[in-house]
Amino acid sequence: MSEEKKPAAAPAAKPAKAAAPPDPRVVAATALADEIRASIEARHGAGAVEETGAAKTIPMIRIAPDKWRDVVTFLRDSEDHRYDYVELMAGTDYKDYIELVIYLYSMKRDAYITVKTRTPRDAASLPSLTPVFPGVNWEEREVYDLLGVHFEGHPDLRRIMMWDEWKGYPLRKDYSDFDNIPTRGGEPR
Amino acid sequence: MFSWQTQPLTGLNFIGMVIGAVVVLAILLLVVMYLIFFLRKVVAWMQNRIGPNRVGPWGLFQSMADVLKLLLKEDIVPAKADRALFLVAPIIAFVPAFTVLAVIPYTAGHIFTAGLNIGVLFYIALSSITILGIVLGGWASNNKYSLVGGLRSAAQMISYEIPLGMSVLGVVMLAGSLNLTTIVQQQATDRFGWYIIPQIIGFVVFMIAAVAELNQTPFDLPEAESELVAGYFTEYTGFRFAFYMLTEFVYLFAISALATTLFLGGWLGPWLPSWLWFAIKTSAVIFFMFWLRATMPRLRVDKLMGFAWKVLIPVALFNILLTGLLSLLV
Amino acid sequence: MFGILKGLGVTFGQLTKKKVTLQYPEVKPVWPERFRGIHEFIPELCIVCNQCARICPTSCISLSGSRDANKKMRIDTYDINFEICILCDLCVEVCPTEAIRMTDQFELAAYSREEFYKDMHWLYDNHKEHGTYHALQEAKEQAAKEQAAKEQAAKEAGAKEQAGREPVAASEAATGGET
Amino acid sequence: METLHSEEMILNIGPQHPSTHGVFRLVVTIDGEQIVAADPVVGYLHRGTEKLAESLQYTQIIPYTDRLDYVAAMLNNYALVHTVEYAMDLEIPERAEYLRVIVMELNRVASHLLFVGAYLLDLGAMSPFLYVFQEREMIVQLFNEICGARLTYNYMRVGGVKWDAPPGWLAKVRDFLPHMREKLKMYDALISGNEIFLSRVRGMGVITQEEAVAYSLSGINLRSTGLRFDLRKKRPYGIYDKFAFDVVVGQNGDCFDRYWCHFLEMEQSLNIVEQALESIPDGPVLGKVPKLIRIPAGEYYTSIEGARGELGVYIVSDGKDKPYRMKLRRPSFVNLQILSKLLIGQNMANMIAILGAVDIVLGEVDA
Repeated sequence: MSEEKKPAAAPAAKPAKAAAPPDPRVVAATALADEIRASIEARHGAGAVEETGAAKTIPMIRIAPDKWRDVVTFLRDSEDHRYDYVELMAGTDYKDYIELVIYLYSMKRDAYITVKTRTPRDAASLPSLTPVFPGVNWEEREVYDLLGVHFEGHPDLRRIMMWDEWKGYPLRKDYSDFDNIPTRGGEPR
Repeated sequence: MFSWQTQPLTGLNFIGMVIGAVVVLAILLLVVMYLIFFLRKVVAWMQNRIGPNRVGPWGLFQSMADVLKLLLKEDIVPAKADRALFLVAPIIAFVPAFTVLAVIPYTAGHIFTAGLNIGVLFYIALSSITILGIVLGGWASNNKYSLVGGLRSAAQMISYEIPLGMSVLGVVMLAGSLNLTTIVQQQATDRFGWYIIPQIIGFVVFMIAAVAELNQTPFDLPEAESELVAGYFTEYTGFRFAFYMLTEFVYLFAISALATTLFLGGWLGPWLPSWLWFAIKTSAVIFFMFWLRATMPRLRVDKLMGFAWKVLIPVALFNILLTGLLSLLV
Repeated sequence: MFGILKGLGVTFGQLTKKKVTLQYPEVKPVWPERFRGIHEFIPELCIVCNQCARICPTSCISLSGSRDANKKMRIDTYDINFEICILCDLCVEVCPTEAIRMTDQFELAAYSREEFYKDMHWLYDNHKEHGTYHALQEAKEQAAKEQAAKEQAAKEAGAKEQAGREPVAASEAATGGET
Repeated sequence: METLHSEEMILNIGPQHPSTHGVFRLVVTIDGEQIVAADPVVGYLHRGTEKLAESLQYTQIIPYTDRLDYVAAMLNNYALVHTVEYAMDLEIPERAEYLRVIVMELNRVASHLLFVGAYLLDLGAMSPFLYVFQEREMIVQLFNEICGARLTYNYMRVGGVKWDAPPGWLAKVRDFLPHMREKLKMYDALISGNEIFLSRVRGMGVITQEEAVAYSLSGINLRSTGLRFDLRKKRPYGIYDKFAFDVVVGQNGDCFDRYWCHFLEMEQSLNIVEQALESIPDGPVLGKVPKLIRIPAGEYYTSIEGARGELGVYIVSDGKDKPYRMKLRRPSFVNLQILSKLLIGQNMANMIAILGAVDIVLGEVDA
C-alpha cells in the first residue's frame, strides 16, 4: 500500500516499480514496512507515518517531522523493534524539501530499516536525535553545516566542516560557489 | 702518581691546569659529537636503516654539519617569553654538565682529573643544578608544552636523584671513600672484584635511575614528542637549542662514565691501555642506553613517579641495608 | 620484565640484518610495467576524439584540433595541468588509439607553478626517456628489420636480382602496427 | 577524597601536531595534567567529496574515493563500486571478485600494520613504526604491480576490476603470506609483552558495549567491546561467505583490546587471502557493463567492513549517469565522536594513547 505518487522533481524512492513482475525483495520489504507502520501508528496516532515503501530491498518508513524523535525513540526502545544502532544519517536536498534519512539496525534482531522525514527548505528545522543516539551528534552537525537543517535540542550545533563565517550550505542544489569568493581588503581576490 | 692537588700552585702549574681543562673540553666536545653520530647509527641499524651517510665518509661529519647548522641558525626569542630567563636558562643547564666531568677518572694516570675527595657528592650535587636550567627554560618560553615539559622534567629528575644517590651509597660503603679515583683503585683489590658483583642490585637501580635522569626512552616524558612536541625546549632555536642538546649528551656520557667508574672498575683491565678500557666500558654502557631507546615505548607520567617512590627507593634502601650486613658478616 | 627482555632481543637481532633503505637519488626505484607516472603523448596517433578530456575527473586536460588537407583530424594543442592531475589513468583507459599513456617518470618537483602546465611537446619528449612508446617502436622496427632481412635472405637465396634494402617496408610495418 | 584544583588551562593540540595523525585539532581544557573537557575540531582536510561527486560520473568518482581513507584505498574503491553494482544488480565475474578480496584483505593488513606502527610511535617507541613500514612496503609494491600506484589505487571498476593480475603476481602474494606471518610473530615479541606498553594501554579508554552501540561505533572500536559485529559475516557482500575466518573480538573494550584486535585481524585477513589464492578461478575480470553507467532512480545504501569500521556509500540517483546525492558513511568520522567522552578525567599522557587507539585517518574524517 505504498504511495506511488511523489513530487515530480524528486527521484522516486522506490525503484523497480515499473518492472512487470515486482521484485519479490521489494514486496517483502514493503510488507515489513507496513507492519512497522501499523505498530507505530498504534502508539503514536494515525498521522505519525506519512509513507511506507522500500529503498531497494530495505523497508522504508517516512515519519511526520514533528513526530520524528518520538518515533525513532519508540523504534529504539520498543521490544518488537529494538533498532538501536544508527548506521547512516544523510540529508538530501530535493529542491522542494530536504529529506533526512537514517538507516537503523537492530543488533538483537539483525534487521535493517530506513526511516526518513522531510522538512521545508526555508527555515528547515527538525528535532534533534542526539539525545536518543549520541552517535548522530556529528552527523547532525554535518547536515546542519552542509544542508542548513536546524536541529532543535542539539547540544552543540555548530558548523563542523566549514568555518563559522562560511555563507550558504554547500550541498543544497542552489548553492553558488560565488558566495564565498575570497576577498582581500573588501575586493575579490 | 701525579696529582695537581699535591703540587704547589705555581704559574706553570696553573697554565698546565688551564690547558688540561681546555684539552678535556675539546676532547669531550668531539666525543659528544660522535656520541650523537653513534646514537643515530645504532638506532638506525636496529631499525634496518643505514643512518647518516651523506656528509663525509660513512657520514662521519654529519654531527659536525649539524652543529655548524645550529650555530648559524637565527636565535629566535618568542615575543611573550621572559627574555632574560629564556636566554640564560640553557647556560644554567649546560655549565654543570661539563663541570661534573672534572671528577671522572679517565685513565690510570688521571692527570686531568680533579681527584676531589667528595667526587661522588660533587657529581650528584652539580647535576641537580641542571634541573633548574630546564625548569627555567620551560617556564620562560611561555608555552604550554614547554611548561608541562619543564615541570614533568623537574618532578622526574628530582624523584630519580634520590634512588640514584642511594644506589651509589652501597659502593661508597664498600670502598670507604667518596673519591672516584679511590673507588676505582679499591675495585682492583676488592675480594669480590668489580663492584657490579656485590652491588648488582645497586647497579640495576643506578642504571634505571640514570636513564630516567637523562630523560632517555623509556623515561623521555619531558620531551615526549607525541604529547609535548619537544617538551621544555619547544621554543628554542639555534645554538640555545644546541646547548640543551649538548647538555643531554654530555650527561649521557658523564653518567655512563660514572657507571663505569663506580661499578665496572673504571680504567681497570688487562693488556690494553687504561684509557681504552675506560672507553670500551663507557661505550658499552652508552650502547645499552641506545638499545633501550630503540626498543621501548614511553612510560606514563604517574606510573613513572610511582615507580621511583614505590619501587626504586625501597629497593635502594634495601640494598644499603644488605651492603651493611654483608660488610659486617663477610 | 620478561617482555622487555624479549623486545630487547628483537631489536638487537636487527643489528646485523640487511638494511632496507633505498639510496634514492643515486639508485632510482624500478617501477613495474603498469606504473602510473607522468603521461607521454604521441601526437600522430591522436584522433582528437576528446574522450580523455571528458573522462578526466579533475578536468586537467585541454586539447584542440583541426582538420588537415586529407580531412583527417590533427591535434594542435594538448595540455595537461599537473597541478591538478591525479594520475588516475582514466584518460589512458579510454584512449582508443593509445596516443596517451603513462610512463615511469615520477619526478615532478618544480620551482614555479607554471612548470606544471605541460604541453604537447613536453609530453612527447617525455616518451624518449621514460615512455614505453619509443621502446615499442624500436622493438617493432627491429622486428620489421629482421623480417625484412629474413625475406631478403630468402629472396637472395631464391633470386639474385633483388637488390637494395627496404626501409619503406620497415616503416610501413611500424605504422601498420600502431593502429 | 578532596583533590587539589589548580587554574584550568586550555591546551590547543593541532592542527599541526606530531601525533594527531593528520590535520586534526583537539582543544583540551586541562587542570594540571588532568583533562577536564575535550573538543575535537575537524574539517581542516574537507574537500567536499560529496559535492564533487554530484557532478561526476560513477567511474570518475572512484579516484576520489582513493583520497578518503588513504591508507586503505582499495576498500574505499570497493565501497563505491559495490553500491553501484548493488543498485544496478550487476553480475560480477568470479575472478574479479576473488582479485578484489585479495587486494582488499592485503590492504586491510597494510592498514592495520600502519595502525600498529603509528600507535607505538604515539606511545614513544620508534622502532615498530619503521619495522611495519617494511612489510607495508611489500604490500604496496604488490599493489603497484597490479594497478600501477602505491597509494591511490583506482583499481576497482563498476562490474569488476581494471586489470587482471600480472603474470607471477599471485605467486608473489603466496610467498608474502608466510613472511608476513613470521613478521607478525616478531612484532608480537617486540610489543605485546612489553610491560611498559601494557601498563599504558590496559584499562585505558574503556568503551562499554552500550556506549559503543549508542555512539554508532563500528569496526574494531565496536568489536573490542566484545560485540561480534563484522559486516563480512553479518551481511556478507561479494564472496565473503565463501571464506572461513573468525571475527576477532575483545573483552574489555580498552586500548589494549583495540591494539590486539588489529593484530589478530591481520592474521584472519591473511587466512582469507590464502583461501582466495587457493580457489581463484580463471576468467574475465570485467563483467558486461554499459558504456555509460546509469543507476535506476532510487536510493541505495550498502556498507562494507572497512579497515576502520563500517564504510558505507549512500547514493540517491535520478536515473542519470551522475549521482543526485552521494553520502559517504565514514567510519573514522563516526568513531571519533566518542573521543571527547573517553578523554574526560584522563591525564594528558593518556590522551595520545586513547586518540591513537581510536584509529582515525583524517582524510576519511573530513571527506
